[in-house]
Amino acid sequence: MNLNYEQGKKFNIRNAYGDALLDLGGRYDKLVVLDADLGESLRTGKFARTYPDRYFQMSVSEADMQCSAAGFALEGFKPITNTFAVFIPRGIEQIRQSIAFPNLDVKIVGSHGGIVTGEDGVSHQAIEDIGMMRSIPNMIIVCPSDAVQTYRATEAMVEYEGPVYLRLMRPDVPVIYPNYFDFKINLKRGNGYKLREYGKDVAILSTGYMTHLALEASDKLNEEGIKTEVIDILTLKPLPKDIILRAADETKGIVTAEDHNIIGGLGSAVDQLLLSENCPTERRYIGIKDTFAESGKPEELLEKYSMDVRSICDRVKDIL
Amino acid sequence: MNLNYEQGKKFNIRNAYGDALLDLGGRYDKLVVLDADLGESLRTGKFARTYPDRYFQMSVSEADMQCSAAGFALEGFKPITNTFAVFIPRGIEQIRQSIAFPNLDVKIVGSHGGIVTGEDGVSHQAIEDIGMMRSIPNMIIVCPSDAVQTYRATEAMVEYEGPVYLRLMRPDVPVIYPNYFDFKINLKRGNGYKLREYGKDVAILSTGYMTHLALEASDKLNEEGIKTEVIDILTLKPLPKDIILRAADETKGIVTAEDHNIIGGLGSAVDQLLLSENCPTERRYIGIKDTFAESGKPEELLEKYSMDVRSICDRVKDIL
Amino acid sequence: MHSYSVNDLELELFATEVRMDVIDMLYKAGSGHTGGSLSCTDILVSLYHPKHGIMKHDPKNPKWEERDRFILSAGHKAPALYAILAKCGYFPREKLYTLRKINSILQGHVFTNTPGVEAQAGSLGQGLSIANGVTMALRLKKVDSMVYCLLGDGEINEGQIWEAAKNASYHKLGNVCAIIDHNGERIDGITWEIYPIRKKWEAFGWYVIGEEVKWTEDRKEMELDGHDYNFLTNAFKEAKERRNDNQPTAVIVNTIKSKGIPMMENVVGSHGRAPNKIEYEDGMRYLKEKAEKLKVKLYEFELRAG
Amino acid sequence: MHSYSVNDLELELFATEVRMDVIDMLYKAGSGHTGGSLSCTDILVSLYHPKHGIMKHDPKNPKWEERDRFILSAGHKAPALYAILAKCGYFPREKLYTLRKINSILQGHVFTNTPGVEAQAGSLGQGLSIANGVTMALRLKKVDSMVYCLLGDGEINEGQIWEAAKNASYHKLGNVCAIIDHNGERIDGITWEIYPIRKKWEAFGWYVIGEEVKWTEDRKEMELDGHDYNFLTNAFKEAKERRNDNQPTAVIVNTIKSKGIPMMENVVGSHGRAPNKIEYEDGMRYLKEKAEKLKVKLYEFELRAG
Ligand SMILES: Cc1ncc(C[n+]2csc(CCOP(=O)(O)OP(=O)(O)O)c2C)c(N)n1
Ligand SMILES: Cc1ncc(C[n+]2csc(CCOP(=O)(O)OP(=O)(O)O)c2C)c(N)n1
Ligand SMILES: [Mg+2]
Ligand SMILES: [Mg+2]
Repeated sequence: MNLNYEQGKKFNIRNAYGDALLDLGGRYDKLVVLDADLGESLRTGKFARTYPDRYFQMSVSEADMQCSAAGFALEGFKPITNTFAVFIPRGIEQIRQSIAFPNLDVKIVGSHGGIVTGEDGVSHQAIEDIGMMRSIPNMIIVCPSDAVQTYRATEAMVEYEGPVYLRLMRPDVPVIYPNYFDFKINLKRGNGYKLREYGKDVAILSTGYMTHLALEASDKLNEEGIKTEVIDILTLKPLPKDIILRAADETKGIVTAEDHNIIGGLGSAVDQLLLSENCPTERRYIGIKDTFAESGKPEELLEKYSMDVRSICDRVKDIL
Repeated sequence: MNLNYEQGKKFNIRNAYGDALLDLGGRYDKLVVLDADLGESLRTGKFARTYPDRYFQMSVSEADMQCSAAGFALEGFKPITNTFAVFIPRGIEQIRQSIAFPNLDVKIVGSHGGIVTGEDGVSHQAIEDIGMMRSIPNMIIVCPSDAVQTYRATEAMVEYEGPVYLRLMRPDVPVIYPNYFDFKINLKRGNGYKLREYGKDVAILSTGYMTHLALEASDKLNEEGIKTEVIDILTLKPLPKDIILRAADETKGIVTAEDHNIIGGLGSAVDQLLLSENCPTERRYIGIKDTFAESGKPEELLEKYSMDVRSICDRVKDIL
Repeated sequence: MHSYSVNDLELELFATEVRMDVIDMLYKAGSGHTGGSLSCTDILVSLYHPKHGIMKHDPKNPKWEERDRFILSAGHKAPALYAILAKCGYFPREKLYTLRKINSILQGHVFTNTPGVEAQAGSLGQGLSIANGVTMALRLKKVDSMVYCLLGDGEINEGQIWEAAKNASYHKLGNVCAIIDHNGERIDGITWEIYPIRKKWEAFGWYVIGEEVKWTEDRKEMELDGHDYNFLTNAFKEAKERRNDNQPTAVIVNTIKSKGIPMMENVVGSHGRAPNKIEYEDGMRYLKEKAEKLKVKLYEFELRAG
Repeated sequence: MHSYSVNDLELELFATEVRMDVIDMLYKAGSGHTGGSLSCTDILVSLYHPKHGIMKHDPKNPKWEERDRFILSAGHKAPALYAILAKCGYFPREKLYTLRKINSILQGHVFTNTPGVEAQAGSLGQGLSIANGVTMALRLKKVDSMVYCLLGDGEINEGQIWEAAKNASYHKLGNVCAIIDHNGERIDGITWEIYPIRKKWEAFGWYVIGEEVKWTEDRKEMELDGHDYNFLTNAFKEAKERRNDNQPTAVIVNTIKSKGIPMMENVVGSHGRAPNKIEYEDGMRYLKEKAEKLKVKLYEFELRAG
């Protein structure tokens, strides 16, 4: 389907997810959607109204929802479960045992990832979800950064056969990618996109909410004469190996930027890739530093927890 | 208390844990023990019979057990929850929200870590528990490798104020440490112990079940003229920084050995430490390689999944 | 309206003022959960009211060992608890306007950094297990206090609630009183899936007070026990009196979501947001008028008594 | 003993042979769960028996779309299911002796790599949710098959069971039949904490057949419905007949742990281990004698029918 998200303008990626669900509902008659009383936030409404037979309200029974999805998959359906990212661990043992181990075709969507969830506070700010999911074999992890990519990632996720975790976020973010952009998403191999290439001083690897901040930082640094490249990491598992290793090779160092604990997420994953491929480089981390945040506006939190544009710039400068 | 575990002989570390519990029950009148119908396996029986008022059978209600422990801690008690490591994620969102976030003095014990759980099969083989727990702020992770260390680690865990995860395993393992060994455990700083120092070719960092295999490997390699050192990592979070960085500095490379997914566990943690401290080195990994294993005897599984003594030797040789 | 006592009037005036604070702080915060905060206000007032509340507690000494404990399990109802704690004197009233702001002692969902808050919550379904742990601890300490725990009706969809229900009765936790705020709504709809409520708690071994009045379109026209101080006070008293009977007590309380903002009452969709300007003004006007009337009535009572 | 029909004799002989296989494979594996495998054997036989079993299934076509599904939720009872699947012809009988061994199709807890196994299990409390998902899927596919799901009585301590119970009745999953193997024991003790069982399922909206007979010391002397093919067959039939009534059915079945090894019957502690040599021999002797007697009786019946 042709998309129509105005580039540069802010848009909620959950709406793009909801749009994609609706579209995919028409294309896959085996697609079913399960909710745990957060359908409003997850934008499952359009699908639910259009395909009421394939929509299931499980209420707040996250563990049950994940296993019922497994049941659907056993019968050849493509179930998608929906809740906040912070409540994914509510059923993560079930995800591990009943979905990942038998490698079932279940898609798990967690919205409100990261501290940018904001005012609701720590209980709603997922900063461990990626770390937990990465520990589980067979699990693909996708973390889009704008509406266009979210739409295409949702398509790719549904097309793929096997367990996938899709992480979304609460706030609006600018539309980064052109609507016609061809992502060539391959969830078996991993996907990253070079969005800036001012030069080879430092590479910024960003994901999700942080990507548009990384772009801002990169532009700002460029004005100061510091030449960075920005690679948007769509799949945290598997990582897009080649583009990362090349960046490590060609630049003086890598800054990873994620709205997640620096333990377990993109930062950790990149480190392990670099060392296991014998390609070490200077490293800096943007992310929440193994601590719990608090309530507040996303921008205020990002500043207080050193995850804002200025912090990205500072970490880049650390390397140089 | 003086210990009396015959060095070199095989002994079940869960018995040492049970012994320590009994002893600590006498020293801490605020210590309470919660079980989820696995008391037999966790060796809580001696404590339960001696302090029946402070023993609570929660049956298979792991999520409830973790939160009830939080309730005890709110009232100034030191609760210890017990289940298999693989069922820790059954309450991990509760651990995150109700224990780690308010930083409560709850101890979480998971036995039957790793694929050496053996015959029960994948559903009982915890290979993600450490990765998941490491993602959570405020969580200390302790993974002892023999009976003496288990006893002392249990003491240290109970003495410490705050959330701790203690990971145990099913099979008997040789008693490695002398009974009088002074571990000087400091859970805030991290603890590792150099058990062999044949030379500076390669450092093997091992934890839990793998430590006695690492020692065997080191001895064997020594016979072949390859000089390794073996460092037993007791705390996976925080890592004992200095001893690891020194090893990276002084040797040609590091092999980590753990009975856990190589994603998220010791291997990942060491990589992130090495890069964040700008101390990269050649790296190899022993662990389960992001896949699920199967039923079988521990030794057979270790061989099939390349985690046996020979595999450790091979990885060391890779580096040289 | 049924006939009023002075106690009722004092409770109602207190609750009306609490509701104004709740609306005010939510409106100023710009986000938060209006529906559930206002449905449970009268419940909390019946527990905490300085004169008529059922709970033993001391705002000057929040950690007083002999206090009754209150565990808010449905942590999104935080504004109601905050407003009441402030009114009781646990912390200065101005703090209410820091709700959900950075560096605040008032987090979006309850956290233990707020004076008077016993436990964190926000992820549904955990509070009753915590309440059980607290109660088992109190028993070991030989402190004979009550532990009240407030649950949402949507919240009892969580299986953990039933683990806790089972363990409370198995461990004979007579000091536990679970209160189910049955407003008949959760976020995406009506709580049809959890009926029958009373039979479930009975089957899990609890002594149950009250019975659910199933959600209907005209719920807001009904006089419900969850806004009746007589019912609430007697229920919480009865639970307290039964505390040494080795059986936990569940109180099912029928309420109206967003009670106090006529435009938002009983409206599915009013769950997880702050009132908008019109709703805010509507609610404030309504509550102010109500408070004035109550004050007049109280004055009349005093005159008569005087 | 009550009076027997040929059907009963055939079922009992089949079950006796299954028990021998169970004991044999457990003994040879050296580990595994004897207690629960033997308490549920008659249940599984009543479902799977090629001639008298209630389930539609086809060992030659394990994925036959119209088959009734059986989901073993208490995955540690795997040996009973394996022995029956082998006897039905899903895979060669020799495979039984690979139980729990490396590279085997018979994992320690059920997994989908075994022909005839519908879903994995091992971590308690998940199977009923899976069964619900399967049933909702079948409804969409317009396949009117039954989905039987076997739960342990200790297992229903898991809150997830009650989430699933609630969602099964809320979603009107009449094709779901949950079977609770009430042997009265879990690992560390007696399942006192889950009583009353029947009332709980009723309160969660289920149609319930059977009622728990609470555990007693002399349970092994009792004639329990869980080892009575009449009761079992009728119950599963009734559940099937009610499948379009929009209400799930729970069958509470009273059983004896380790049934078939007299030395281990009703002994707490016999849960999670293989029989030792003495128990093995005792059990095999007992079962062989029983099988012989049953064969004689069957022969007599045939003669009479002549
Ligand atoms: C585990 C979990 N899942 C989902 C949510 C999101 N959530 C917040 S409130 C709510 C509805 C709760 O309904 P109810 O308990 O009836 O509360 P009330 O009507 O009093 O607001 C949901 C689903 C949550 N906070 N926790
Ligand atoms: C989530 C989980 N917790 C704990 C266990 C360990 N465990 C295996 S069987 C069992 C007892 C189950 O009792 P019951 O359901 O009554 O089974 P049965 O008596 O039929 O063997 C336990 C606690 C498990 N398998 N899964
Ligand atoms: Mg409600
Ligand atoms: Mg049982």
